[in-house]
Amino acid sequence: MSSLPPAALLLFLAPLAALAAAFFIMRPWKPQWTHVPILISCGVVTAAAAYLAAMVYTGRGADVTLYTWMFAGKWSVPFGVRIDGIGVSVLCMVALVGALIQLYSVGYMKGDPGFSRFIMLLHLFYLSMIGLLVSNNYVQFYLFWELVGACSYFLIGFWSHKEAARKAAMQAFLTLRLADFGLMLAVLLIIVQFRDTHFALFHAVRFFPSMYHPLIGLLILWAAAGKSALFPLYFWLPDAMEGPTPVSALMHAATMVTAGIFLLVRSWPLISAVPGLPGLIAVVGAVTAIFAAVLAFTQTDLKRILAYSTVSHLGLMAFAVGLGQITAAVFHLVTHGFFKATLFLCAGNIAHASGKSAVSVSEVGGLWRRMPLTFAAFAIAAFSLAGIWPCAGFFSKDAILDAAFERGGWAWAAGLAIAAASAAYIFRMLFLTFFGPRPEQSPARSLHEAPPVMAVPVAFLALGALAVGWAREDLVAMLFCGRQSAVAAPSLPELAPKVAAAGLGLAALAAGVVFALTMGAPSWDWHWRRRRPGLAAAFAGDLGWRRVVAGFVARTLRVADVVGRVWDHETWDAAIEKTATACRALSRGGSAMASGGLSESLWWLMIGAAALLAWAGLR
Amino acid sequence: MSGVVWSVSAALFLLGLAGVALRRQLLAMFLGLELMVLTAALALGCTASLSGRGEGFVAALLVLAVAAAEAVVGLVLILRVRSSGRPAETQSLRELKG
Amino acid sequence: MTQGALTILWLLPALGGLAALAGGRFSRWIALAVSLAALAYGFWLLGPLRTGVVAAAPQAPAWAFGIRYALFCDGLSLSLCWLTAFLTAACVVASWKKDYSAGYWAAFLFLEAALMGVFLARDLFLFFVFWESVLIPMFFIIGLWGTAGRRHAAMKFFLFTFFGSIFLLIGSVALVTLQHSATGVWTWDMAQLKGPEGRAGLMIFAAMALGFAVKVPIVPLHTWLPDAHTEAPAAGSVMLAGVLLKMGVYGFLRVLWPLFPRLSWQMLPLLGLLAGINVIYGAFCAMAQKDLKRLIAYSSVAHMGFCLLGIVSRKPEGLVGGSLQLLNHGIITGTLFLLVGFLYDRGHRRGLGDYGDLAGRAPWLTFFFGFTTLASVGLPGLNGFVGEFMSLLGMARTWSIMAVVGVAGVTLAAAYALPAFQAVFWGAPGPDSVSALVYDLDAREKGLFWVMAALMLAIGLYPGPLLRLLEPCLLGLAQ
Amino acid sequence: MIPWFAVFAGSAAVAFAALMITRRSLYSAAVCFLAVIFQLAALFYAVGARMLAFLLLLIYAGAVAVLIVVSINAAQEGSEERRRWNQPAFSRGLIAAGFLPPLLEAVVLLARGGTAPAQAAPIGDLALGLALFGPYAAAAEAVALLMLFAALAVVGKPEASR
Repeated sequence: MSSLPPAALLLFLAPLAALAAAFFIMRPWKPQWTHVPILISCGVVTAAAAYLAAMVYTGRGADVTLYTWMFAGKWSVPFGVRIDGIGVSVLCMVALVGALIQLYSVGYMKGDPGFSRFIMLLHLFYLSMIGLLVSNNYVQFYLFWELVGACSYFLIGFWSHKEAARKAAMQAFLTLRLADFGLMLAVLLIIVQFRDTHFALFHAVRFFPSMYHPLIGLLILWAAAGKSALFPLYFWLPDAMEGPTPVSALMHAATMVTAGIFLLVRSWPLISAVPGLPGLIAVVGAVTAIFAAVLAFTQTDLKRILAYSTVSHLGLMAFAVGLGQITAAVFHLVTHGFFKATLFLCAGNIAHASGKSAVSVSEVGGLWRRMPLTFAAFAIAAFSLAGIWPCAGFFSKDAILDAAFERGGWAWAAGLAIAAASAAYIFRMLFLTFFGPRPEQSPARSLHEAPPVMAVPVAFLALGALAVGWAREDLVAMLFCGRQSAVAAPSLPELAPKVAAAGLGLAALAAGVVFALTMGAPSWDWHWRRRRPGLAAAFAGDLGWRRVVAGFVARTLRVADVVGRVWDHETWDAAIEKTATACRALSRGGSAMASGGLSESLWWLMIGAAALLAWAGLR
Repeated sequence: MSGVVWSVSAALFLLGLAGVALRRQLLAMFLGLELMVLTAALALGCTASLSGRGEGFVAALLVLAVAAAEAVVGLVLILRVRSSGRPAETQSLRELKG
Repeated sequence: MTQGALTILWLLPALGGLAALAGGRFSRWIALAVSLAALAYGFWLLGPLRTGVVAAAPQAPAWAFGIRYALFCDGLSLSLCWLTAFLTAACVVASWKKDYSAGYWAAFLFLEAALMGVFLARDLFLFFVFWESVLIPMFFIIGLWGTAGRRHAAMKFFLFTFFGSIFLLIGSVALVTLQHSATGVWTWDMAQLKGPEGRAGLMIFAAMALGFAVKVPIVPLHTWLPDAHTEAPAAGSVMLAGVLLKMGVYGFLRVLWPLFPRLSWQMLPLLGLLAGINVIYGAFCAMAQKDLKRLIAYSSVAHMGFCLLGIVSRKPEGLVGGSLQLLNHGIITGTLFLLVGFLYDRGHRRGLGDYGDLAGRAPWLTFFFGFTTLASVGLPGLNGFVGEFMSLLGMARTWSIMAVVGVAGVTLAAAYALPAFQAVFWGAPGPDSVSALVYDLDAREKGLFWVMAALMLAIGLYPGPLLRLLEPCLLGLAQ
Repeated sequence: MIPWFAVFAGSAAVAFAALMITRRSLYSAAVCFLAVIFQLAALFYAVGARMLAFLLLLIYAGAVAVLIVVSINAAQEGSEERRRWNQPAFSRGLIAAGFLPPLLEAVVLLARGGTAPAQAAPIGDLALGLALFGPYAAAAEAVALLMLFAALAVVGKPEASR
C-alpha cells in the first residue's frame, strides 16, 4: 500500500522516547515528575491513533515492513507495521483508555515509593500493547504478546512485599507462558506450512487445506484462552487483582485480556477454514461467560467481582467470534474497554479513599451521597454492562444477541442467560456499594470523592461508555474499508426490535430481582453465606477448579523434584561418584596384598612359582 | 641311584620350603632356608656325578660356600632384629607394608 | 587472511598470560590490556574475513604423520572468538576488586588463548591439543580460587572431560590412519579428511561424538557441570558456561558434520532425541535446585539442548539459529553468573532461601537480574528468543515432535527461572537470610551490565549483522 | 639293585627334616637340622663326592650349626619366650635318634673299606681340587671374598640405639 504514514512510526517512537527520557533523565533527577514525559507520549499516541483511524476510515490502510528481523537461507521474518480496520479500531480504544488510565494512575499512585517505576512499567505495557495491535506478522505479534505478559508479571507483582501479589504475579506469568506455548508452536507450524507469517497472506488460506490446519487453529485457541482468560486458563485473572487498580483497569479489563480475542479475530481466516473450530470457540465462550457470571455473583471483594465480570464478557466476545460475528466481537471489545475501565476506576476511587488495596463488600454501602461523581460513572457503566438502552453496552451486546438469535437453539438460550446473569451481578454490586448501608456493612469514615486528577478520567470514560455505542455505523464502516483483512466477515446484523426487547426485559427483570434480594430484610447476600458455609467455600474455590490447578502445579513440582533430586543427584551423579570410590577401594585392596609380611609374600612366591612350573610343564 | 637322590632332595626341598612358610620365628625359617640350599647343592652334586668329571662338584662346593656365608649374614640380621628389642617374628616385622 | 594474522589472535593472550604471571601487582592491568587488545584485534579481523572465507593455505611444513600447524577462520569461528575475548574482558573487569594472585589473571589469559586456538584450529591434531590445553587453566581456576568444595569439583571436571577427550583422540587417530591406509597420504587437515563409510565410520563418529557430548554437555554426561559451577569462582563460571560449553557444539558443527555428512544426517533421530532430553531434563532439574548457581548450570544444560536442536536439524534456520544461540547463551549465562558472583561477594551465600526482598536494597542488581532472567527465559525482543526460535524452526521443519518438546522446554524455562528470581529478589527474607549484607552495584559493575544489557537488546531486536556473518559458512552444512 | 645306603640315608634325612619343622622348641629344631646335615653328607658320599661330604660336615656341622645354637641362645634373653619356645632339657631320645643313623653308616662304610654300597664311581678328589684352582679359580676367589665379607657382617657395629 502507500508508504508508511508518519503517525504509525510515532506510535512506536513517542513511547520509546518517553521511556528513555523517564528512565535516564527523570528517574535519577526528579522521580516524582517521571509522569510528565509519559503523559505527553500518551497524548501523542492517542492523537496518532485518531489520525490513523481517520486515514483508515477514508479507505487508506498501510502494511509496510520496517526492516528484516530474522533471516536464514530462503526464510526471513520482517518487522513491520500494519494499519487496517480491526487493528485501528481496537487501537483507538486502547490508546484513549490507556491514556486516561495513566493519567488516573498519577493520582492513584501519588504517595507510593515505587511511583516512577510504576509509571514507566505501565507505559512500557502501553507501548507493547500498541505494538501488538499494529504488528503485521505472527512472529512480531508473538514478540509483543510475550512483552505484554512480562509487563503484567512486573505490574501484578508491583507491591512485591505482599505475599499474595507475588503469588498472583507468578501464577499469571506461568499461566500466560503455558498459553504462549500454544502460540509459539502455532507460529512455528504456520511457518513450516506457509513459509511466511504475514497476516495479509491469510485471505486465500482456505484453498490450501493441510493436516496442520486444525492443530494450528486449536493452538491459537489455546493461546487466546490463556491470554483472554477463557475457561480452562481463566483462574489467573481474578488473582491478578492483587496489582494496583490502574493495572487491573488497564490490563485486566480494557487492553491486555482483549489481546486473545484480537488474536482470534486476526486469525479468523485460519479459524474459519477449520470445520468444527468456530463451534468449539462459541461453546468455550458461552461456558466461560455463564460460569464466570455465576461466580461474579457470589464474590465479596469489589475488584474480584469485576474481574469475574471481565472473564464473563471475554467469554461473550469469544462466543460472538465463535458464531462468526467478528465485527460484533470487535465492537463489544471496544465498548467493553470503556465501561469495564470505568467500573475499575470507580472501584479504584473507593479503594484509594479507604486507603486499602482490596475493599470487600461489607466495607462499603450508601456511598452515593459521599461519592456522587463515582456513583454516577459507576451507574452509567453498570447500565452499559447490563445492556440497558442508552449506553454503549446495549448496542454491542444486542448485536451479539442478534447473532445468537440467528444461530438459534442453544446459542439463543446461552445469549439470554448471559444477558440476565451479567445484569444480575452488576446490579448486586451497584446496590450493595452505593445504596443504603445494609446492617452488615460498615463503610469507612474516610470515604470521600476522589481528587480531580482521578475524577476527570473516570468522567471521560463514563462519557465514552455512554457515547461509543452511538458510533456503531462508523465503526462498522471502518472495519471493512482500509486493508481487506477479514474474509467476507458478515456486516453487523440489523437491530431486530424483538431481540432488543428480549434483552432489555431480561436486564430489567434481573435488576428488580437483585434489588429485592439485596435490599430485602435479612440481606440475602450474607444470609446464604451463614446458612451454607460449604456452598460459599465451593464458590470461593471456583467450584473446585482451583484445586485442579493446584494439583497440576503440585504434580509438576513433584516430577521436577523426582527428576532433579532423585534421578539426577542421588542416583546418576552418585553412581558416577561411586566409580571414584570404587577405584579407591580397589587400590586399597591392592595395597593390602603388599602387607609386608614375610609369610604372605612367600606364599605368593610359591603360587607364582607353581604356576610357572605348571605352565612350563604343560607347554 | 640318581633317582633316589633326586626324590630325596625334592622331598627335602619341599620340607625346607614348608618350614620357611609355616614357622613364624625367624630362626626356624632360617633353618628351613639352609635346608633348601643344601638340598639344591645335593641335587647339583648328584647330577655332576653322572658326568663323571670333577668340575661338576666345583659348583656344588661353591654353592655350599656361598650358603655358609649367607647363613652367617642371616644370623647376624636375626640377632640385630632381636637386639633392637623386637620379637624375631614375621608378624611384627611389617615395615614393608604397602 | 594469512596464517600469521590468525596466529596473533591466540598468541596475544598466551603471551599476555606469561606477562601477567610475571606481572606481580600489575598483572590485573596487564590482563585487562591484553584482553581488550584481543577483543579489538578480533573485531579488526572482520575486515580481512570479508575478503576470504577460509584462510590462506597453511605454509608450515608437515611436522610428522601429516600433522601441520594450520589455522583457518570463518564467520562461526570469528564470532566465537569475539565471544571468548568479550567474556574474558568482562571477567577481568568483574573480578577487579578481588585480591587474586597473579596466577589468577594469567590463568584467564591462557584459557582465552587455548579457546581461541580451538576455534581457529584447522588441523585436527592441533584442534585436539588446544582442546586439551583448555582443561588446564580451567582446572586451576576452579581448583585454586574456587569456593569450599573446589578440589573435588575441579578433579571431577578434569577427569570427566578428560575421559571424553580420550575418545576424541581415539576417533581422530583411527580416522587419520584409515584415511592413510585408503589414500596412502598422512593428513590431519579437516578440509581433506573424509569420514569412512560403514561400521568403521560409525565407530569413529560415535567415539568423537562422545568426546564432544561430554563438553556440550548431553544429559547422561552432564553431572560435572553443576559441581564445577557451584565451586568455580564467579568469573570462572562465566568462562565455563560462557565458552567452554560452546566447544562441544562447535565440535559437532566443525568436525563431525563436514566429516560424516551422510552418517550425521542418519543420526538425526538419536541426536535429536538427546537434544530434546537435554532440554526437558535440564529444565526439570533446574526446577528442583535450591542453589542459585546449580540452577543456572542446569539451565545451561537446557539452553545447550536448544543449540543442539538447531544444529542437528541441518536446516539453514536451525544451523544459523543454533550458532547464534551459542553466542546468546554465552552472553546471557555469563551475565547471570557475574550477577550471582556479585551477590556471593556481598552475602557469601548462594542458596535461594538465603536472600529475600533485595528489590528495596539493591534496585540496580534487581533490574539487571530481572532483565537477564527475562532474556534467559527467551522473552522476544531480547537475544535469547532469536536463537531459540530459529533453532526450533529448523527442528520443526525436520522433526516436528522435537520442536514441540523444544517449545515445551521454552515454557518450562519460565517455570524455573522466575521462581528463582522471585525467591531471591522479591520473596520475604527468611530467618537466616543475609539480605542485610547486600548493597547495590557500584559504577564499574553497572557499566559492565549496561554493556551486556545493550548487547542483549541489540541482538534481540536487530540480529542482522551477526546472521550475515554466520550464514555463509553454515549453509554448506544444510541438508 | 637298590642303593640301600642312599635310600637309608635319604629316608633318615627326610624324617629328621620333618621333625625339624614340627618341633616347637628351636633347640630341638637345631638338633634335627644337625642330623639332617649328617644324612646329607652321607648322601654326598653315596653320590661319590667324598670331599664335598667332608666339607659339608666341616662347614655346616662344625660352624653353621654352632652359630645357629649360639644365636638361638642370644635371641632368648630371658622372659617368657624362653619358657614357651624351648625347655632347656630337650628330649634325650631325640639326640640319640639323631646320631644313630650316622653311626650305622660309619660302620657300614668302614666295613666296606670306604666304598658305599651301589655307590657311583667316586670322582678323584684331586681332579676336584685341580678344577677348583684351575679353570674355576676366579669363582673360587669370588666365593672366598664373599665369605670374608660375611665375616665382616658379624663384626659390624652393633645397634647405636642400645
